[in-house]
Amino acid sequence: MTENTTMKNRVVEALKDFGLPRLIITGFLLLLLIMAPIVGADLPTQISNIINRFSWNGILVLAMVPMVHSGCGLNFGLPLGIISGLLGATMSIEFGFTGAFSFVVAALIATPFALILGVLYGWLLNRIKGGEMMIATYVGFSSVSLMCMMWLLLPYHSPTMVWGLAGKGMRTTISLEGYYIGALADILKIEIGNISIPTGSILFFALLAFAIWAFLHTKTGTAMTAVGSNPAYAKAAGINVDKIRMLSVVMSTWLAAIGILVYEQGFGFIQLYMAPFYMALPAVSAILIGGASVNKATIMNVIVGTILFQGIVTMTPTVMNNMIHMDMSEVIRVIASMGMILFALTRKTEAKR
Amino acid sequence: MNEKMSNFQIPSKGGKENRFSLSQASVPLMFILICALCIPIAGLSPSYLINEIITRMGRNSFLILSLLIPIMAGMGLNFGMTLGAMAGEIGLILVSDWQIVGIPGMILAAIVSVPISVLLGVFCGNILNKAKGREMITSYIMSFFVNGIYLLVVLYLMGSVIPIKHGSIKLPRGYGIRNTVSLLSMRQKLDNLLAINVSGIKIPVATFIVIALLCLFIVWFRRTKLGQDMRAVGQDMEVARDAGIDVERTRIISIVMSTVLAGIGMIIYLQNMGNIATYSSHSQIGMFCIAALLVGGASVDKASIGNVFLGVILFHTMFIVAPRAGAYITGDSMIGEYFRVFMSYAVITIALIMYETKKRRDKSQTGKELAAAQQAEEAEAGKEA
Amino acid sequence: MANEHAPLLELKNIKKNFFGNQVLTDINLKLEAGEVLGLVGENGAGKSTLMKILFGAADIAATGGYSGEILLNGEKVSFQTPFEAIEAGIGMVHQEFSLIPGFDAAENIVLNREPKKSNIVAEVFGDRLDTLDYQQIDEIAEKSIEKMGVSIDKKMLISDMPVGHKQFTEIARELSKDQLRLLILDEPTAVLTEHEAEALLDSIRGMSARGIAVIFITHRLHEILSVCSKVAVMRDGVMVKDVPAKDTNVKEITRWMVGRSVDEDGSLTDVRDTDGYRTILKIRKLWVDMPGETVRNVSLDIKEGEIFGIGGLAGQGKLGIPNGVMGLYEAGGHVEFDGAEIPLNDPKKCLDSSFAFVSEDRRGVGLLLQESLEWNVAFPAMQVKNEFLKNYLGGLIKWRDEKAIREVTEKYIDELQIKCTGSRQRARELSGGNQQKICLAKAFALAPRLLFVSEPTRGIDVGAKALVLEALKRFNREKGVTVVMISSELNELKQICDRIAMVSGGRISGILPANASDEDFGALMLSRVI
Amino acid sequence: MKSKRRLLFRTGALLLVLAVAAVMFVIGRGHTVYFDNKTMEYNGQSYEAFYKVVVTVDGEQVAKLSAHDRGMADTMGQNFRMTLEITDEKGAEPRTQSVSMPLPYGMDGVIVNLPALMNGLPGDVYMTEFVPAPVKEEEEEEVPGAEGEEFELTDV
Repeated sequence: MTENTTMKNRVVEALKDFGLPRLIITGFLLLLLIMAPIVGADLPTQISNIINRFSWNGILVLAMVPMVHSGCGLNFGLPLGIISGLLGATMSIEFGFTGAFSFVVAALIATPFALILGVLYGWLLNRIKGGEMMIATYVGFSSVSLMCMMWLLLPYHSPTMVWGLAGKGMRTTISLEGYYIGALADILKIEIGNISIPTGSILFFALLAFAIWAFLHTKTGTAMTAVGSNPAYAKAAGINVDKIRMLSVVMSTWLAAIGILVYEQGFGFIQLYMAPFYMALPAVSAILIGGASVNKATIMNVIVGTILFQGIVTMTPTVMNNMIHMDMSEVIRVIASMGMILFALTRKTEAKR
Repeated sequence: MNEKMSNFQIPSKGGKENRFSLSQASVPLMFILICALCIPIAGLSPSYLINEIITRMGRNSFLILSLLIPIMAGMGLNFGMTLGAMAGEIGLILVSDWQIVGIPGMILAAIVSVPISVLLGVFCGNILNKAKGREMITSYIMSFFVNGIYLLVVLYLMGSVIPIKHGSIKLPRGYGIRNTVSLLSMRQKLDNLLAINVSGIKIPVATFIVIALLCLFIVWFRRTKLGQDMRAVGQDMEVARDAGIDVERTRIISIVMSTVLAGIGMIIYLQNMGNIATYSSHSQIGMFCIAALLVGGASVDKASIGNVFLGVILFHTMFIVAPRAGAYITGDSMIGEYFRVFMSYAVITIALIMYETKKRRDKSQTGKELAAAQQAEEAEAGKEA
Repeated sequence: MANEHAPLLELKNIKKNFFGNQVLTDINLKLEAGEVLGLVGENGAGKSTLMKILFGAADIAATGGYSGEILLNGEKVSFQTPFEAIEAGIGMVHQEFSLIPGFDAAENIVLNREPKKSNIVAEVFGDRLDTLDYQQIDEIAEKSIEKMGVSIDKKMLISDMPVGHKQFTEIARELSKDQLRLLILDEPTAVLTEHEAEALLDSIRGMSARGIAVIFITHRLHEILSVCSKVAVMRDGVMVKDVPAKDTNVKEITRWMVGRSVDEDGSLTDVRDTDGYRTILKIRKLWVDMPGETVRNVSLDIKEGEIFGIGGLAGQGKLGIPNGVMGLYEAGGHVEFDGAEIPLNDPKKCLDSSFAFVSEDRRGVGLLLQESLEWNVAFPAMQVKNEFLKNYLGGLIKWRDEKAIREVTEKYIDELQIKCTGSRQRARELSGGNQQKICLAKAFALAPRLLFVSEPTRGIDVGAKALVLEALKRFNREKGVTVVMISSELNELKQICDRIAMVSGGRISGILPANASDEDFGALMLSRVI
Repeated sequence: MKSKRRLLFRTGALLLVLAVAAVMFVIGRGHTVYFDNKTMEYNGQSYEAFYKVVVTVDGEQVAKLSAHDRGMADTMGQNFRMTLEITDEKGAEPRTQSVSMPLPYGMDGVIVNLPALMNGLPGDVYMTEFVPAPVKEEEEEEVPGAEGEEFELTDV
């Protein structure tokens, strides 16, 4: 076969891989961008919204990558990592750290939790190869609901966090005013008119993204990709499959922990109790929208996906409202993201089970 | 294919048998323990407790029974039963707008819900056929996806496209349904029908009769050709296909049946509740039903009518006493609330883990037996040499 | 029933080719009612393909059908699906069972042919809601079991059955079909105990007495001679012999099976006498638990620098040996390489002591189908030998050296003449032959001292075959690498090996120099077949 | 043949279901009946409110109305039957009388003017539709997220 024919095949295949839902979603966002000025929504604000939300959520989406690479599938167990992040955040405040520094401490405290939980979680997933995703989901759920009790029972005392009257039991949302609100975002923040760019957060994301990208180019990273692509091959090449999978799970969990901290410093609040419950789903659909599949994902998928997803989340309400005076954003978001996940799940994936 | 067989193997050897059945019984035992601990602490009057349990049995059994058929067809726990629940709700909303009340209202609602359920069921079934081996996570995501569509219909189309007359149901903005729709006109109409009162304990006879009928149907259904085919498909798709059974169709039918039953179940559930929480009634129902079924000792690939009733009793006893007990111990009623939610999720998690590990154990088991045989063989071969 | 005088089954010069290479040429065969035909031949001789054609297997139609005629009672037939064949009264019992584990024997016997009672619900929702008639099910099972003449418990669950009874359940299922006129048994005795096998032979006799014709495929020649009225021998897709059983014997049949047709002769080249060489690999009392390829108590000495062949029929355990040594399947015993003990069940250790293995399961184990050729070739070397890596921070960071990887890949691409669009192409886009070459390249890149090659020519076209074998030979001669090649095709073993061991019943039945006669090899091959 | 028979059964079943649905529509229709014990003017003639009326609907007393009162009852079905125990003047002997009337399908709420009814005026006179006064409510009910972001601990 000659070059150009294969090129054509490539293009065709690429389009097939891209998939209809993804096309629709991308098209939809473009439509929104075009409509925005027409219906009189202020485009710059929109764009700066997207950028900001990207800086909040980017790392949570990035947390999907390692586990997808090692063939553990989409990490529906994200809440587990988020919880370790929350523990770090709350403890750092409890121990009386303030300002941007409390962010560093939070990250430091969160890390050991993330590692321990990650190891347990990885050990579990290694015992149930093939059924990862469903069990991951429910591990996440049970851990969240367990923590709900913990938030009431753990001996926290910092008046900013516990209920005023009872003097014990955490509040559902805790303001980060005076703590690490904007800890990253305000670094080198750029303000032009009504566009504000949280340079710090974006740089931080870039840093971690680069770290992952680099890791995947090392010997171990290569092994991880191979394990995800074909465990039998990896085993025959002398790789300890379980160890690699474990590593990937730990990485994902830690990224989730850091991710939630970054989310909070942008959002300005810590949300406890049931808040982490469904946080996995937007992250999952985001990376899928970005072009990932159940066992393949790149940094590019993360960036594109997060932008597209957050774009839809932020644009639909305003644009829709201005167009037809109906706020259908909720519905559209759910249908789009869930549809995307469904599509990914129904794709044939080689070298599974 | 051998591997596939071993997945579904019903263990033959005595030892294995025991371990197997023990792991099956472990969850119910755990719950019996929890209940035994909590009941005295909660300090509820027995009559109140029994009353509650009876009510909840009437309320939930039908829904939970709807889960049995997909398990029979080897499609695991049907998290997509939520689809049926939504269909049921739509039926009820329309009927209460038409001002059809009482039991006729329920029947009409059921009739309305069935075509919707069938439609959703067929859709869901087809998707699941594309995601073989991932049925559960897919049906779980499916429930969210369809929930989105449900929102679209109930929140935007109802009142604007689908005529809704009454302001008591419609949102003030002129379209969309209110957060709660009152079902006062059919509240507990079924439960009160020929209800009898045994020393302060109300027994909703009519409801139980309906549930009994469904049980009979399921027993009968197992003995039909379709039932047989489903069991075959559930245990080994390839073999079933070789034998000429239309695997895909059979699987779809099982999901459709489950969805329809779930729809009717939801109507029974809501008539007891007396109002519809339009946007949340269904969101948790699937999870709670599945948890209850598993508490009854069912597993992902094996469930019986017995499991359903044992499950309802144990799970809901826990559900009733947990908050009181929690409040008593910690002085904070929320603890118990969270505790029971945690238990529901934990149970499902444990059941899923046990199912997956069992698969793998059966495999390694066969491996070990072979190895042992060879060792002996090798030993005696050694003697020969 | 077109006419009474026509034979029950008649095959007229059946031809079949898979993607250009002829697997069946001019097969002719007659079979009268009640006749028992013993069909023998090496693996890949075309037995199963012929049976597939007869039984209307889907993949035949999918690969362009066949040419020639099949006559059933004088009527020309051509089955598109097995169901049509069954309709016409042909039954087949495959090697792997197709039974529902949770059903009892009776339920399996009537699977999807259950007798039913209609009811009102069925009138509305269709036949599938008819209730089953369990009494009749039992009767049918009862009948077919006694028809078979071997008693099995019709109420026992398949999952609780010994493997032999599963086999009988399948046979009973075929017998329960009233229209059955011709029964094909594909190596039915392989899983049976001595005494079960006897029972089966009796029931075959019973069937033929009842006028059912039987085609009996097996490697146990004495069984054939004891039960068959007629023996047909296939080799390389040709029906080489078709004689009455009474005027032949085991030795003769063996010769017909393995004896190579003239044109392939002369392929025998420089066979070296390796007795002088020093032993580099000692295998002692090796057992391997590889499903379908169990190895029992094997001891071998491999000499340094030789090409050692391991042959034998499928399922006899030859594949188990390399897989066991390389630690891909659970194994026990002792392996000693160059004086050092090699721990079993640990692939890493084997690779570290510079073994390499080209698996028979190319797509499953051999390749990363979604990855580039570069990855496929370089990955093991990278992981095992730390090659193609750039070290930073004093080896703290081992960075993938894309350039080196590309170079080595391209080197092998032209060395092995791999047809591809470039080193970046995905492995799954290559043809079987070229994929096999990639597997070799992967192994070569490890620069091993001992190379296991398992079924290197399975499912690849003739041209590629020659190239692969040539490459192996060159690798051995130039680099002095010891090669252990496992193959079910005696011919190709003889083409490049110095010594060849025959595996039979999971054991080494004997080792001969490659230039020994086919009869001797054949004898060893079949000596202790299970 | 068989398929024809099958078709027959199916259509039969379908019709049956539809029939049931239709019946439900009729017998299940719910109304709220309001009875006014108020003086009514009808072409020049005025019908005085009774001193006291006790309304009983299937066995249970639903309202006790003195003059100018209004009572209500929920009913199911197309026909409404009630028993009235009317006292014309203070101290007079109450007379019991049971009346039944067909309710118009279209109306959800029906006002029955008892004096008019008792004096045998035509249906469209004593029966008028009850139109609930449109209540002004400002608060726009906010609608929860589909993924149940705020997860409330539902009871089951």
